[in-house]
Amino acid sequence: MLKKLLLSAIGLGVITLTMTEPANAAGEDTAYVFNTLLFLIGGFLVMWMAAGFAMLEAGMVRSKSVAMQCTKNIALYSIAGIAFWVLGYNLMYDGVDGGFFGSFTAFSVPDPSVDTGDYSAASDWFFQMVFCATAASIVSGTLAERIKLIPFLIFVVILCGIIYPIQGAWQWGGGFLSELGFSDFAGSTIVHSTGGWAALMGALILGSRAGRYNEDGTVNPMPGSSMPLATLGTFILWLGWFGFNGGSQLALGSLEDASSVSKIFMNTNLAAAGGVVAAIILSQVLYKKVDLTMALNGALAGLVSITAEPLMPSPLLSIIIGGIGGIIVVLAVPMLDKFKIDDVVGAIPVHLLAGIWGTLVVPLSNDGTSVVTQFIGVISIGVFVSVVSAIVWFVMKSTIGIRVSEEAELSGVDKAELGMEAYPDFSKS
Amino acid sequence: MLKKLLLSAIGLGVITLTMTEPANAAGEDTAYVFNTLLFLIGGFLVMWMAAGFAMLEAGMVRSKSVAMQCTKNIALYSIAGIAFWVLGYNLMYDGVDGGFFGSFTAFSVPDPSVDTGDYSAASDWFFQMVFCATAASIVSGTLAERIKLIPFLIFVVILCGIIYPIQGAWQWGGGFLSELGFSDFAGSTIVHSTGGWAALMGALILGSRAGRYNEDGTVNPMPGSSMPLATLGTFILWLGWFGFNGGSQLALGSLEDASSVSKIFMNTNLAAAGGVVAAIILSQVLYKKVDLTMALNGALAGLVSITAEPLMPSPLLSIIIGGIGGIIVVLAVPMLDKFKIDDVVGAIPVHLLAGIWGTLVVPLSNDGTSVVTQFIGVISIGVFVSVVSAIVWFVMKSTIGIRVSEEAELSGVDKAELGMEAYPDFSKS
Amino acid sequence: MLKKLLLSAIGLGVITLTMTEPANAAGEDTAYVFNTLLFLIGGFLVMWMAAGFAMLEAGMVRSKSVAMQCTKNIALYSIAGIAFWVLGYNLMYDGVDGGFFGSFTAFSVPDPSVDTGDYSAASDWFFQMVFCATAASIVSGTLAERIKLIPFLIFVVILCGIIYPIQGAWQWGGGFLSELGFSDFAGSTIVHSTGGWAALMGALILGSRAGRYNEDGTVNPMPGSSMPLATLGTFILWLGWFGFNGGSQLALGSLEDASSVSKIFMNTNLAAAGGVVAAIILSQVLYKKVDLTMALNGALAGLVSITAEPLMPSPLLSIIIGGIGGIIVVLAVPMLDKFKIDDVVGAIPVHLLAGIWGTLVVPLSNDGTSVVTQFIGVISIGVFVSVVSAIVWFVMKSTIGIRVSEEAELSGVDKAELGMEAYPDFSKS
Amino acid sequence: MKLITAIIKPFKLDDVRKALVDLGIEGMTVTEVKGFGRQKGHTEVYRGAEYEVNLIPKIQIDLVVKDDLLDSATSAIVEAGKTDKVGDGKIFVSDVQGAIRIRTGEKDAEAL
Amino acid sequence: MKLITAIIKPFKLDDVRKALVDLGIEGMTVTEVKGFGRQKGHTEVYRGAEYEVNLIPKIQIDLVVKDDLLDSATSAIVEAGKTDKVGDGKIFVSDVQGAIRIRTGEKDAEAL
Amino acid sequence: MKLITAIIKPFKLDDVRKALVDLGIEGMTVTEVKGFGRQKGHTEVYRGAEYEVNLIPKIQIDLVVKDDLLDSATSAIVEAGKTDKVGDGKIFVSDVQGAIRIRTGEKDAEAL
Ligand SMILES: Nc1ncnc2c1ncn2[C@@H]1O[C@H](COP(=O)(O)OP(=O)(O)O)[C@@H](O)[C@H]1O
Ligand SMILES: Nc1ncnc2c1ncn2[C@@H]1O[C@H](COP(=O)(O)OP(=O)(O)O)[C@@H](O)[C@H]1O
Ligand SMILES: Nc1ncnc2c1ncn2[C@@H]1O[C@H](COP(=O)(O)OP(=O)(O)O)[C@@H](O)[C@H]1O
Repeated sequence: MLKKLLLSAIGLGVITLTMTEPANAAGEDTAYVFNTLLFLIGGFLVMWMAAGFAMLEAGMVRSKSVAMQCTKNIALYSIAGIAFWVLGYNLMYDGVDGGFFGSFTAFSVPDPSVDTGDYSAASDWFFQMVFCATAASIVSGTLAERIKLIPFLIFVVILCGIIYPIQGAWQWGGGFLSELGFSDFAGSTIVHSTGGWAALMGALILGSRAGRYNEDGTVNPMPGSSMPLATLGTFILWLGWFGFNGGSQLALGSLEDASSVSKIFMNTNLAAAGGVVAAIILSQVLYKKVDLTMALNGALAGLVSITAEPLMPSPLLSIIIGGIGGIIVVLAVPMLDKFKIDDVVGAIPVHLLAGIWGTLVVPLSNDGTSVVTQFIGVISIGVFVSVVSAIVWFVMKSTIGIRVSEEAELSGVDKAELGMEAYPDFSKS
Repeated sequence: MLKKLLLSAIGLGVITLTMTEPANAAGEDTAYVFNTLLFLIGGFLVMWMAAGFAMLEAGMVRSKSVAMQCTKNIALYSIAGIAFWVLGYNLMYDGVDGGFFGSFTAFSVPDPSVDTGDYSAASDWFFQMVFCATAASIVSGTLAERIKLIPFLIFVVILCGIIYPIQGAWQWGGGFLSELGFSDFAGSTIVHSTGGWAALMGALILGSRAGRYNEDGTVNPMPGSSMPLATLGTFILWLGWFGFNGGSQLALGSLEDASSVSKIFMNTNLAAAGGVVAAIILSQVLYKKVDLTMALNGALAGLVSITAEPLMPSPLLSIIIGGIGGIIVVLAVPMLDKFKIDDVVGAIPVHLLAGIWGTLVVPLSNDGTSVVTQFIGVISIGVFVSVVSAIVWFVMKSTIGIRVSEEAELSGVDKAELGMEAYPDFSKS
Repeated sequence: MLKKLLLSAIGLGVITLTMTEPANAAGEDTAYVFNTLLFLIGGFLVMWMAAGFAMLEAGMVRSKSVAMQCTKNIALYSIAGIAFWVLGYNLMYDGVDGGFFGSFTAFSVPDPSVDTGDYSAASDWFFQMVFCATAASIVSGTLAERIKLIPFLIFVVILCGIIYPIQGAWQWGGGFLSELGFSDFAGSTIVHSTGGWAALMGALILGSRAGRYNEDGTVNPMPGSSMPLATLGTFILWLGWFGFNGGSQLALGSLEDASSVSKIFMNTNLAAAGGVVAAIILSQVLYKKVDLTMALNGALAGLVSITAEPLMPSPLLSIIIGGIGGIIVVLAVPMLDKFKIDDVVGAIPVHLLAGIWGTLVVPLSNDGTSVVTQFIGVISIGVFVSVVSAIVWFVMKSTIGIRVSEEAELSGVDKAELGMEAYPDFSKS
Repeated sequence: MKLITAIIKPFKLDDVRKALVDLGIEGMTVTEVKGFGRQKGHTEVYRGAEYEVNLIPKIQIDLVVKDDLLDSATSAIVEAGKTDKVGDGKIFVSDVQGAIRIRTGEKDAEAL
Repeated sequence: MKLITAIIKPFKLDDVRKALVDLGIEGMTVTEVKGFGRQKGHTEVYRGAEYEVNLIPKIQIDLVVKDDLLDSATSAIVEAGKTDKVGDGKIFVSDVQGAIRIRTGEKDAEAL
Repeated sequence: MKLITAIIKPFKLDDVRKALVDLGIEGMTVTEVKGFGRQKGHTEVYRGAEYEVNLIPKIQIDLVVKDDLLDSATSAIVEAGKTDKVGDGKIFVSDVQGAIRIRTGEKDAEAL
């Protein structure tokens, strides 16, 4: 079975050569345990990102939509797990062979008694599954406060069962992109941009929140209900990202792998820090005020930017890559508003734009890659995800409908769709 | 010393046979470090569940009881640690020998210099202690908003120092239940039902919150103060459960153990996902609305359900076991209200009922067990914990009193008992 | 390169002797991976403490200052990472040789391809960096609600780039204190007191919040805005502390090291529990009420107290050391108010006073140390940090100013400095 | 028309509301307020510092009624809101000159 | 001088405020309230238990105006606040005897 | 009896309350409100979008007093509530026809 290891093999050249030997040195079983442990630790850290998205989104929507946002996040993480097991995993990894998708065999993961590879199959499944869930989380933030619950969840099923695994197969499943030499270490494009494209299509087809844009082109800010929850969510995501990027080394059982994971931790942290600092400085310069939500988005943009290649850059380059991610966010957030694209939490700048940036900048530090190939990867995945997502959104829009009524939206989706309030004890509109 | 390993030995048959050899293969010291590391990682994840309970309960009580709920949770986790060290650990594990309890020697944990077993004694203590604390956390949610602080903390001392360790000795200490062939991998019965029985007895003896039930049998909902905190708490618990179930493999230092832990992660996640999805669908069907609190309870019920046997079921069976857990919750929550049992956070459906369900369903995937034995385990522990808990609650009720005055309850236990407010800046009743 | 290992070597005597052999036993590469993994796990747990401080502080300030507190915390963690990389790490560890500071070479961390030590250089950098960030977090809480953002961030740059590394070099870098035989296992003095001294100087020079103290010497309590966030923050810190203290063993790859890390986990937990229980009992005795914020501070004081020596004490001694930490907090919080030192979150009692206590009590369990040497360490670091901090605060006060206008303070720093509200949907002053 | 403003203990809201509904009153407006009165706040301790709690959470009910309902409405509030403990609150009555129902433009008595 | 008290739907606040500003009104005070009225609450289910939601979030606007602005102000509120659905709210008018601007001590008409 | 309604800056609440207590006033009711007035909101930027903040947090104090206390009470409020900056707020005075103490049923002057 080809896994993400294949990608590493292509991407990392020299280091790969020594990859199996140290495993021997440390003992094959020991390496197996270490590798498995890396997947498990990385996996639970990325799982924890689901809580991060939930808190970030709960903090960034108005209080009348908070319970819905919580509902969506716990539901989407659950659905992602089931959909990726029913269909996604095999579609992504089973017999892709340089092609466009794997097998449509339902019910993934081979019998665990055949665990004879470099790590436990179940640990790999767990690790890959949480990545898939991450892509779905991205969509939920952008479309908050106006989308109906059921159509959103249907989209999650399709995204996690079909869209994500197919494009993932192209690269991490050993499909045509990986054969072309595309490189996306931990998924700037495969996870983050994918979520971002799906969100963008949703935002375009769903439309903006009622009252969000005035006829004169000005914007009515709709401040998030809880800055501490948004901050908590960002810190959770930051923490989870050590698993996201570090775990994507896919091996821990040798001196080289352990060192690589360590460097990834360091670069990941510095890129996020660069994103925060850049966003703070730029928002101070542009608006004469530091904007906390921009700093939070900046951290995430820094993280997304370094995700395509967290290992090879020097620390300084990591700070710069992340810092530019932070700048992208500060500039792109009001830009989207210009186009009346209503992205409630800033997921499109953070995940889509910084994801593209991170993918294109890989060749700066990774000799085995080229801007052209990176571009091909970005475009092919972008087109595929956008087109399929748009079709799914359109079909649902013209059948079951994807948007709550204006009255429901004004009184809040929490009351209208869930019949509850997130903070029932506090008087508020 | 007999530990939980004994249980595994009985429960897991084939796999156990190979358990020591791989340890040799990987080097004995290496296996020792791996096993210890599993306890430490599992332990800190389960410790983190204390925060999960705190947030879940803070979110599910009305704002006038939030500070008290936080106080109880930090206090109970602290007391659990001390009580389990003073008395609990030795009572549970030291010289049970097929009997009913261990030694009453105070001050647990042998001299660490004699760490010659398969793992560090202190790491095992830490891991077992956080399980004990979990049982105590369960009680605090059910009895919220009306119980006095001090009697509650006294109950925690007795639960963690005596009740929990004694019944735990029956199985995990190598007592009579383990000799009978009872199987409870990570504690559906031993941890969750135990907490649930103690909570149920408390709820019966303490009575419902003032104004909770009308004379005509209808219920006055008392919505939780913060849905995002309840959601956060649930995600924390979900994350912690990987340590709860995964760590209960009790060994990591071999290929087989690492694979088993991985399968446990996968099954645990799928069961929780099944619980969420089932609860969402059923609440949509029954009430025409998705109820977020039911989805959250559903996740936990799924987790409790798979806890008795997270290793052997196939992924599909895990989803089903967890899903039925979710269904149990949605049906049992209003049922308890019928009986005027006021369980503020739904701990009885989640921990007691789903715990029983999970224990009884073990034989479906684990050949070495039988429904009869499982039933004996459920009943014997249930009777013991219920009777002793009821006595403790009764004695306290008729001496120091366990319930705040009605006036105190109406103005809120935060103000009445702690003299503070959880959210002093927000105007509210 | 001398690292914290040197300190352990001095401090731990016997155990050190066996330190390299087990590594051989388990295989050198294996030990390398284990040690690196300890740094990574410990590192991400300590990184998570940044979120803990953010939540604790967000919960302990009034709602009109919450967004600012979040901003400061995400910014300071980012800046700490960059400053420690630009300057701090080499200043602390590179060529200290028994002296007073390392090299002023910018841009730390050697080429990772030379990872030939006992662990990956990058993992060590990551682990040391998060300690440095912790010291900065401590300052932010004390000075909340009145300090200007930019001067605070400038102080963080200096603290993390210069002050912290220099005093750290004296001990952990192998400088004069380590040669004297000073012992501070995980940083009661080096991290916590350092942060505490810097905070104390800031508090003295900045002055108290407007309206905090009346002319008759009485205090106007300014209750924290969210008890559940403060509780969450405390639980996060408690969790992170397992990484803080456990990781400071600096090695995991042998039976002895794994056992030591386990004992550290156990002692750390018991000390925190002791702090909570002592604070609860004492606040009940003194005020006839349990004070949740004191219980939370008590947990942290217990943790700080055991940080100087979490390995050698018996469990009972750990409980006592932590418990006295809890008592110190309950007594010191009103004491500081007597002196009109306005410490918003109690960071000075928790980190400075309990840090001193923890450092001085080391000789009780660690034979290789003496009270005199411990005292020298406490004093020399205290004087250095205080003097340099005071100078920095003074210079900023008399140039750019460090305090917001009274009007800004009254309407809240969130509105005045950030132009936003933390909870815009809730009506409040 | 009269405006009745009642300040009551928060947990009495539901009882008072029901008593008014039983009288046939079809509308009222409720506000969360804090009250200062004879029910002197008590002394609390927070982080070791004593302080007086002066403002106590109360609920204010405003209802505009036709003159003939005034007495029965105030009696109903007194009846339902009473706990016989200090701090039960006050009722104030004042004149209202006009009322309009926004939806229909109906005026005065019709608007209630 | 008259006190106009308008109880409106929360999402209409901005429209009503703008309509009043267009009239030249320079001050008003806004309170978050909950309303009970003909717009009967609906039945909700929470954790399997049905219950009536009686109190619905509303916004109360208080503004004191000179007598000559009374009619235009109430009309403006009716105009801007109307959705033609039940629950649009009420306007109450009552007499105010005096006003003072705290900053300057100006009285009555000057104070507005 | 008169109803004095004062709208003040939030941080002045304690000073105003103390000033009134010094006068011998034994009761008042406090509400958190938002005010629109001459103190024009300022422009803020949130996520790159400029907007006007129109509604500014204020505190409303309602107190019913016997007629003879009216002047001293309003003076006390002006005195204690003044910062001389725009937005200090307003005092409105109106007639109250009756008062009842819920606990005892006492009426009018006795009820205060
Ligand atoms: N003169 C007053 N004007 C306005 N509100 C008042 C006045 N006196 C009392 N109140 C309100 O009534 C509440 C109850 O009054 P209090 O004097 O405490 O008790 P009681 O009504 O039982 O004598 C107060 O908390 C306050 O909100
Ligand atoms: N008699 C009344 N006194 C005070 N407030 C009232 C009264 N009647 C209605 N209200 C307020 O007006 C709001 C709208 O009234 P309602 O009867 O629901 O609808 P409508 O005004 O469309 O007839 C209510 O929610 C309540 O806040
Ligand atoms: N006509 C009015 N009716 C009701 N409230 C008013 C009126 N004018 C002002 N207010 C209240 O008084 C507050 C202060 O008024 P403003 O005009 O800003 O300042 P100043 O009172 O210093 O002139 C406003 O925020 C508003 O709450």
